[in-house]
Amino acid sequence: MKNTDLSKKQSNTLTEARINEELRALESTWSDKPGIIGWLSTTDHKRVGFRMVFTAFCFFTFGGILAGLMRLQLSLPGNNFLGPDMYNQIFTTHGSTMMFLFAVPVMEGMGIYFVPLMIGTRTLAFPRLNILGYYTYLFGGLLLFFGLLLNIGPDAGWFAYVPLSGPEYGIGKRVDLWSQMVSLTEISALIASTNIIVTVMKLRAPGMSLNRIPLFVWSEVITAVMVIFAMPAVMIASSLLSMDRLTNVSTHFFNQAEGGDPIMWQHLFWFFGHPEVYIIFIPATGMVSMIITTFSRRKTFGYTALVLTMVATAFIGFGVWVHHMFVTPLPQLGQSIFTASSMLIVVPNGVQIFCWLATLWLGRWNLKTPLIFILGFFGVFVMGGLTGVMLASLPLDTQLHDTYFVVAHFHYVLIGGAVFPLFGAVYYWFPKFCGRLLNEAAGIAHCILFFIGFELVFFPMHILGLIGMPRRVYTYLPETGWGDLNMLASIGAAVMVVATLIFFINAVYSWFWGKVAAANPWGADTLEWSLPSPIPQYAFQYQPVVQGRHALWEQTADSPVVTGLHINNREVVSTSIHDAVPDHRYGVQGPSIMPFVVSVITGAMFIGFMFTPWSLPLGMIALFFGFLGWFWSNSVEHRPPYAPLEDNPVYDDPADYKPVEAAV
Amino acid sequence: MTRVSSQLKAASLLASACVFFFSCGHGNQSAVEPTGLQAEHLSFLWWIFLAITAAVYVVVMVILVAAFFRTQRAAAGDEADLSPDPSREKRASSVVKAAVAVTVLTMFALMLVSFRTGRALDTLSQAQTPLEIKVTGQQWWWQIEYKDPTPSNMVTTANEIHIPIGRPIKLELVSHDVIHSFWAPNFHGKKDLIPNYPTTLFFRADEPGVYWGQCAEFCGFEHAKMRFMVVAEPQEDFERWYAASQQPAPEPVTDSQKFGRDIFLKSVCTQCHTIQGTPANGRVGPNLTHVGGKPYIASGSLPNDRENLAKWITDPQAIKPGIRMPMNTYSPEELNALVDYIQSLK
Amino acid sequence: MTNEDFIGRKTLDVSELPSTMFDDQANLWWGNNWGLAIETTVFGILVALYFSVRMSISQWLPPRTTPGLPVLQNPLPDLTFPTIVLVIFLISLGPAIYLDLSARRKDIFGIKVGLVLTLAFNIVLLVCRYYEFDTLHFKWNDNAYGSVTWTILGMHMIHLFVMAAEDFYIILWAFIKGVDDKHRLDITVAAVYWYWIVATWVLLYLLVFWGPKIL
Amino acid sequence: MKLSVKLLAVLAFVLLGFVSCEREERGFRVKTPDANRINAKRLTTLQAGEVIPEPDIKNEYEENAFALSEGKRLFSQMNCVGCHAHGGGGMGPALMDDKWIYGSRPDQIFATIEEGRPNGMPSFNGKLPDYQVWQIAAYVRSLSGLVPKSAAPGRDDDMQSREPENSTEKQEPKRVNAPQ
Repeated sequence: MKNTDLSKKQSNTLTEARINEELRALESTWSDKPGIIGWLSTTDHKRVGFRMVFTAFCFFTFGGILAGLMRLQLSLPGNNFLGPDMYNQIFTTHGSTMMFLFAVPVMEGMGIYFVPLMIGTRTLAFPRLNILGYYTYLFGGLLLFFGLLLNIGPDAGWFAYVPLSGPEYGIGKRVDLWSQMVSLTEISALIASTNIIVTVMKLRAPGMSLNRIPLFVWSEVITAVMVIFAMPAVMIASSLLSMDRLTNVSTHFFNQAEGGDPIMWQHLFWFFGHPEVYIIFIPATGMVSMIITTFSRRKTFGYTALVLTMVATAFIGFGVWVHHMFVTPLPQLGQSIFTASSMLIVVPNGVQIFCWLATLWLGRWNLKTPLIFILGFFGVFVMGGLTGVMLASLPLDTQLHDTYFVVAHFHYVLIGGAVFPLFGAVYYWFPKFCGRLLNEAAGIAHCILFFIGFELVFFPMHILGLIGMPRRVYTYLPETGWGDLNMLASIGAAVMVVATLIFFINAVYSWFWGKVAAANPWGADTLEWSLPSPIPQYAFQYQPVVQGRHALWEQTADSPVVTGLHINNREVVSTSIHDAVPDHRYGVQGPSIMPFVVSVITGAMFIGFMFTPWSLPLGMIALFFGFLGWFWSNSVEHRPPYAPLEDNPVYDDPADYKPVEAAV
Repeated sequence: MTRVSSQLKAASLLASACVFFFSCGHGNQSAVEPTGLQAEHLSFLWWIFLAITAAVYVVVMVILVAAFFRTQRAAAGDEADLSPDPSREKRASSVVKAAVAVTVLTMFALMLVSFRTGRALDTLSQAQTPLEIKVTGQQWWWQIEYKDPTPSNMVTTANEIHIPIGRPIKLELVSHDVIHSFWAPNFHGKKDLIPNYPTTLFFRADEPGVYWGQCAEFCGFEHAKMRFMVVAEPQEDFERWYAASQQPAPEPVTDSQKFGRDIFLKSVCTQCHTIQGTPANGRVGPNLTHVGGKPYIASGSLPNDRENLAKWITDPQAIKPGIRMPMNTYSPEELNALVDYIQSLK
Repeated sequence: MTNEDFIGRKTLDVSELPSTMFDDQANLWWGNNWGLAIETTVFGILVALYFSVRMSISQWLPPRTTPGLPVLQNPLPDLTFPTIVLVIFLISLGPAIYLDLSARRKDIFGIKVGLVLTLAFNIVLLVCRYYEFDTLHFKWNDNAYGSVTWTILGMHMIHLFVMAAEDFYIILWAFIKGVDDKHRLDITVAAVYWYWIVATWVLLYLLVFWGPKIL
Repeated sequence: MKLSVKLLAVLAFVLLGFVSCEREERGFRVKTPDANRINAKRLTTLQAGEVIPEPDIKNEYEENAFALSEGKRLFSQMNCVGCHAHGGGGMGPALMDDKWIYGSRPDQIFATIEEGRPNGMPSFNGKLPDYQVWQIAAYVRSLSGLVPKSAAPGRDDDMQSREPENSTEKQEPKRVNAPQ
């Protein structure tokens, strides 16, 4: 059977009886255990992904409240509302929350939820690891927040520069809370990334060759690769910091007098810290691409260019970190190289913007809330990108560095570049979460108010920075003349709060009483929209065979589906990396409580490491038994092939199968 | 909807621009109102960057708004366009390519301007006979030491730098605790003071005046109130000030001042502060030899008058919570005398 | 889509495909390798840290002047014992490769022998590692050089522990429940992990034990 | 269900917190514990009349990380290191061993600093506010491991001359006589 194409493998064997029988089996095979154990042990990527997004939005709210408190404090010169101690804890927790507990996890959560659906499969490659990652993230986040609530929040800034965060000046356990939070959330990010990469490499539906992968999936994969090379730096840095501080350990990594180096901390942190921005931004660009394609009703302009620019951004993103250190006493030549690379990164971002503009220019707009948020994204993000060009210039940065100009810049980039697309994505995908649409009018009000509030808060900050206001000051003197602009910013913060409240009310209302959505209310092109809303736990009744880049737009009524998977085991089809030719049936483990147990041990080990080094060996012993239980409960021993029905042509040799030529 | 949002955008830009002009009155701590050679280079660079990036922003927004008005509207049910008109696609593709080329060229131009400015900034460090000042960042104040070949001629003060105009200044920046950053925006960009990484900063003041600067790297509780004053004055004024600063503290004259000195010397003050010409020689806090003549106390956060001095001495923690100066209890007469004495230290 | 949409659909039947594949066709293999990519990055950063320490210390190797201990003027690490350990590491590749091949051949006896042998080597190496710390002549809190070398050795030791645990689990399964296809895949993946442990150690050994001499 | 899990987590953390938050308080506007001061100034238990029981004074600063670090800063800035080095002793006796000439109780250390001792220990009476003396007293006890390790200061960013305070093993105090 050489050189046969798809049509030779297809036969009309699906009868109603068989479909019904298989559906019943699928429902019970893929369902969770009942009760609280079931809730703790679920391996359903949709539940875990949603939980992650939900938790991240909770942290977003907390972080936002903290931002509001800071704006209250800064609204008047010489204000006494928060003292320096509280203010320092609050801005540190705000920054750490938004970066570690909101922005990265929410993007991972969206990836965990939608990547398997978009590539037409039923699960992530390692579903049990997935839930483990969620719990470690949750424990890390709770650790930070209970620290703040108990007035022991970290107070050395979200990048915790030594020596201020070191053993001599970072008094007490506050910075330890921060460093253990970082370790826990980064474990979670690394787990999610490995999972997403392998899933996309090996579990794509047949026919989804590399050049047909939806852009959001590409963005998640590229982000995941970045996470794998960026996050270890901060994990090591935070572990070394906690070792420097720890009782009976007291290492000297950042102690210059004993051969350490405080600037090394900055290198390690920013080697993670700058890619981190792209780790947040690249998934958002995936969302922008999805929304623009769907709502301009045409194929994406420059698909290949968009993928390549994401890859380029990821690469260059690792070579620009020193622009955060332009005012440190480092050799100038090296710094100039980083000016060049920091400016270079504008080029791929520019290409992205131009491709999106071209798609919009050439398409017909279906002007709904998600698209309106994307317009807001353009208005805000482009300005943030351009102020980024200013910060890339070494001489100019010496004036702008560590001022409110920088605060303005990174909020334009992060809120503009990530939160606007994210809100758009929530409006876009909300029907998939619960089967109902968010209210359009409230959505438009949310977008406009959020935009106005945002500009009021952050535009004046550019000017504040130029007229001398450094960041991280808990107050300022009346004679500095910064009062009016700060008051304006604080008023803007109130507008943003109102806008966000509209969103939350809208979300809660629509979740229960919103307009019921059809499976594909926007006429979108990716596979998740072929599923009923809300999505059943087994997701695809039959995994699809993909026939084009815009899967739903290019499929026909008789596009083939995958059969022959074992319906009593959790099986999906595993395909080859490049062409997505089926190569084996991949069975995954069902739910287990062990990931929860292991994550509790991990959390306890890391929290214990604030107090005693013995938590490491003790924790490892406990983990040994935890993983023993995990390993032992991997109960699927034999998976005999699922008996094919009669008359069904047998699928012989993976090499025989060739996907339909992709339209490039 | 986009129309509304873009109009709002324009309005907010306009409003912000207005605010910008209004706020220009406070130019004594501003990066865009340079009064020194270095800051002028930087300010020039800033306006170039602003002009170019603003132009780019406007172009992108115009394209977006134009797209909003000219594209047709569609509904969700409308068939998606999978095989668009090839000639239009090709035109769009050429435009995109051209835009990318323009982006690359613009970036390159900005990079060149940036490098040139960097080189221009470096020329000052070649200057002969700069005035050398050692600045030590401490939690949360600045120690200023004027270098002199004769140690007894060295002047030590705090939070107030007097400089002659027109002469290059060489700052030696040092920190012994955490990272601080020295920033006087009217003269130059900032430079970090990292423990064990001594560094230098060159600048020149071209116009006389009083300018402010402050710590720009988060350094603990009172980072916000770690300010300093730069007084740029003509050479002769500077010399007069310098000569006066080399003198020991004036002897108290009135009875109250004498009583105040006795209190000062008997109480906790001497553990941390130095007053030259008296036994007080603590090195922990600022040197108070000429504190009476300074316009500000508490690292530039309080005007120097009787009331503030009394407040500062009795309850510094209310003004700068977390600062290392303890609270002190004095009877009203004692406090009065102490303030008299400190004010006499011109 | 509803049930009706599927009636009479063309199908792509995959029932005859195997349920386990090896190497780059296996999900687990990829998961393991990306995990190793993370760990390689970790070691890469630790190596960078070592060089940073080298740059901060002007007199290399610094004398050991720990309060309470005799001063050591030229405290180069011992080379004999760590080199012997390195040789044991290299020898241990033998059983690992044998195990790997047996798993692919479905040679149950070979698998069991290989598993026990690799675990034995692993435990021997763990014990050796314990004594290897002493050959450094510094403690972790003497100076940054001590801190970074101890961390490198310790980090690598954690991998030895993890590998030992993994081996132990598979041995339990193999001797109690027998060897099935899935666990044959697990074994080949564990073998990759062991190759990686040995490979990284060769480089780290050179850095930690020869670095003080030649840097 | 969700709720109960979260509640449990909340509870656990709150419990943890109660143990720790006292240790993290930053007291800026500290009033001197005056009541303690009167007793602390007693130099001997010998007196006429009825025996007053030994005062049992707890120095709250010993469990507070901020106060201990302030004590450490003052220890160095008030030049205690001049004679005692970093606890190892020099001209003055070592502070990191188990030998105490004038007593190891917080009030005794307070009295030593406040009143001075023969053979060179100066009096800091009136030179430091009482609360700072208490902070130094707390720090002095941390030198021989007599305060909780979770509150004691960590290592310095400096050449190491001794074990960091939070890694010092507890030295059970022993009374010794002053060297003649």
